[in-house]
Amino acid sequence: MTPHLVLRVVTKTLIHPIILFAFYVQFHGDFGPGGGFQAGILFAVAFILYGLIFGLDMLKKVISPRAVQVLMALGVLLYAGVGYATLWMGGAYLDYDVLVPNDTHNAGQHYGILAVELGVGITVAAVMIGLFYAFAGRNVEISDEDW
Amino acid sequence: MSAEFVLGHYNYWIVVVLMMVGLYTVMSRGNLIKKLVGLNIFQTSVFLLYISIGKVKGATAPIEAAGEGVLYSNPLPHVLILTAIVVGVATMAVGLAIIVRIREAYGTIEEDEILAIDHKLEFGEGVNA
Amino acid sequence: MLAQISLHFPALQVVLPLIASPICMVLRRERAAWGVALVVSWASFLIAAHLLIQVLDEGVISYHMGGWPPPWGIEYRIDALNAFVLLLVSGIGALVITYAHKSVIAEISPDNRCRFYALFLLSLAGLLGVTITGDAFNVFVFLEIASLSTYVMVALGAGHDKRALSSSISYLIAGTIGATFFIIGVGLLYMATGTLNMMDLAARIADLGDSRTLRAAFAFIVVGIGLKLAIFPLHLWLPNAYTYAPSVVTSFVAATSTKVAVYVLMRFVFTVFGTRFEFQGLTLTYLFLPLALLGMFVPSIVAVFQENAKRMLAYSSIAQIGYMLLGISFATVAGLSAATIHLFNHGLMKGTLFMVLGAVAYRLRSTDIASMAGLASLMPWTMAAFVGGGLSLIGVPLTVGFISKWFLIQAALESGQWWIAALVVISSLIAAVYVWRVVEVAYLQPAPADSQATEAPLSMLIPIWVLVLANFYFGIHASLTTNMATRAAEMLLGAGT
Amino acid sequence: MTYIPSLDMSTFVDIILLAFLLLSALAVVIMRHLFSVVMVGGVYSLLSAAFFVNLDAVDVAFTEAAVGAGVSTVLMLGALMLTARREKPVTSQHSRLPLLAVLVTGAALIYATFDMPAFGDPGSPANSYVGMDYMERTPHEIDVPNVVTAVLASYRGFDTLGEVVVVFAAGLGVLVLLGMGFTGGTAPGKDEEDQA
Repeated sequence: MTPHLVLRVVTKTLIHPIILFAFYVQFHGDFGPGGGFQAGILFAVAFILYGLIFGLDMLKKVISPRAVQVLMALGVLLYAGVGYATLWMGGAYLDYDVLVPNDTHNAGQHYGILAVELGVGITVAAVMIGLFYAFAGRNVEISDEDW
Repeated sequence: MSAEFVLGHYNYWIVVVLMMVGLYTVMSRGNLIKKLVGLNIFQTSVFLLYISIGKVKGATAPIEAAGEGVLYSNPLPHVLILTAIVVGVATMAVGLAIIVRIREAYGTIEEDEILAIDHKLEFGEGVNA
Repeated sequence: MLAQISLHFPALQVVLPLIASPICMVLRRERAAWGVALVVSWASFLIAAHLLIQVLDEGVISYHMGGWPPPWGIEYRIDALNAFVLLLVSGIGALVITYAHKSVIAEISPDNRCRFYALFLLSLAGLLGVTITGDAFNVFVFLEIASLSTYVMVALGAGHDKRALSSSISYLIAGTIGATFFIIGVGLLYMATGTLNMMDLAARIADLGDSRTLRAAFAFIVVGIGLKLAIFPLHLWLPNAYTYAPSVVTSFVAATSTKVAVYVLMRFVFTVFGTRFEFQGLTLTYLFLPLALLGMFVPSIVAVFQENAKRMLAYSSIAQIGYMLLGISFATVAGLSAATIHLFNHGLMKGTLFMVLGAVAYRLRSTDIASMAGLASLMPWTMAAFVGGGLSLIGVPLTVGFISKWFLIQAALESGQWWIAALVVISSLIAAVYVWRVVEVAYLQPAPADSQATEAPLSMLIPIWVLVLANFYFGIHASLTTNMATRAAEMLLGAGT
Repeated sequence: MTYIPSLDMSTFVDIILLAFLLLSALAVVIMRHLFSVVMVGGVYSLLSAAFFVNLDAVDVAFTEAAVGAGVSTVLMLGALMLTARREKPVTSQHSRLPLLAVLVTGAALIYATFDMPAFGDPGSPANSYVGMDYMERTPHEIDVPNVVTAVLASYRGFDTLGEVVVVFAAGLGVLVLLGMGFTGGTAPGKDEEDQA
């Protein structure tokens, strides 16, 4: 990587607000537009931006490909796991009401939605970073003259 | 055909034309990347159709913060299309990964050239793994 | 406790393989992943068997996902028809997984073996999800889970032959166009009725009668499923995908995925649109019937001229879809039961035959008919299983194939079309020709002197022979399947009115 | 009360956006430089996102902008780097059968539109049944302001589980096909068996 100073400085300042915004979108999805999918992509964007500017090897130090794979699986396990939890607590699959029984304020629904949205966010972010690793890790075969 | 009828249906007509442009690109082009772009346009146009179904004139987004007596658009098509968008990009990613492998194995991503190589493998040099 | 759990079997049927998939993916040892897949797929089969018994005893089971009643929530709805299909899919899945271990080691690179089982479970969960659901949009989502994992599994054949890649991309493009047509159709249905639940759709369509929007919805859903199903002129993706996919994948996909598509077609045409939807009758008589007849003959004849046994059976599969379509096109109880019986039976036959070819590929590294010379003396049990499956495919008495053809012929005669009955018999003779080609080479030609092939390992032979015996068992005790199929057919034709 | 469509600001914006969508779709068919094709494809997605905002589908617009215009375009560009830059010209016989198929399909859809409820009709079947019931039920059954989130994560939460699994399947699939280049993945150099 040639030292593109401006790019590096701008990237470093951008990454934090992006991650912050991702958190906002993740946890504010009940109230405004957004939710796990959009947040997951924003998370991934922060990492991918880092990888683009500082190189794949640096990104690998931040998050290893193995960790990405585990996170991919973890998100699905979390989402499906909430369903198993509701089964365990005596409700139908994904019936969040049983998470907080005898409640009139729908707390069960809130916790359930929060948990599954988190699962969505984790899987989406991990898959997007995984896609970046997969495509960027491949050798470029054709010369730039073809452009 | 009255003006009201046209106003009430032009949206669907244009969306149909868009879908068909996408579908035509998929079916007629031999370049695999271009096929996928066509597929993307085809699918996105279907999303336009769904969202058009749920539109209520003079309404606002289905987020219940606007107070009493406000008209909302139909949230169900939005939910379905959120799912469909994600399914679409997932298919795209897998398709592109296969295309990258094809390019590495065949040296081309043009359908007719790939078919020619396949044909040669089948009948020409008697290659069988 | 068990009674408590069994209430949730409809959900577990799908979410058990679903949650096992990410677990398999993160495992590092191939044996462990295989073990997880094995346990889960057999559990899935037991659940399906339990559901089938429950449906036969107590009638339709309705399960509300998330506790939300339909049409607001997603309903799982199990009746005689889909309980039957669930049993087929999960049964084949369990047998193929049992058989898979050695074949996967031989055909798939070490890095990808755990991931292969993860993909396999996804595909199983997807197919089960499509079958069990009572929600039109949910069908699309699970169809895509099944399809996406299948595209990748087909592409995995590239370790052996790079043509797996080009087959996979054609499959992906055809499959995605099909899925998109399907959601256009579902969108039009939603536009006309405002609901997505199948039973609710059926009730509202019956009230609406006929409209252009509904007709277009019908056409798009039929074409969309037709692409996934490889109905005769829409079949171009199928032969290559089946030929170049790894053996395990071909065995599973050939025996299940087109069957599930046939099920979805029946479900939409009869349950959702119902017999009172006039456009349906026209389509069945003037579109399905001719396509079914063409499909019975053209691909069969093409199959006769194939050099590769896998490709030959792939063409044969397209022809068999013709039989199912033929049964559907009669729109009578006899016709639909024939289609349902053949759906089940064809799963058994093709499962057997493709698993045999997988065992052959395991020893010979090839499935060319020419390379199978004298194989009967080297792999007697394997080739005997091929003969068993082949007899069933032709439709010889005492096999399930005979039951299928018998019901189909009766359905044709009942609708007063004796010439169709004759055509069914003639097309069976073509099947005899291509099955004979393999048998001739394997039994009558001498084996090459340097051949190292030995009998397939027991872990492969046992699942194969379980299926072979099933081909005969259900051929002799035919009432088991035919009663269920008749019940399913009566339900399909009754629900729409 | 019957609904009579009329021209207002939102409808006007709608017409303009559809015109631009049409232009970019046609541009994709005509152009042969793949970089431009992909970029115009991205523009198409972005225009769709604007269209969704105009039709009150803000969540969908957000996702389409992030996924369609963002992720898809980046993936396409990434794939272009590894494949080719230009498309071969297409012969006219090649496009005759597709043209026919597309015309027939399009005609079927246009035919379907004649019985469709008017665009924006609050009394259409779609807008007066299940979808609108969610607006009524969400405040007391789930109690989150964004009804799209409520339907997505709870009423149709199982669909969304399916959707996450689709994303997972795609990630798994790409991993199987391309590897991640490093630990535990298939390294790019390891594919020599394909070349054989």
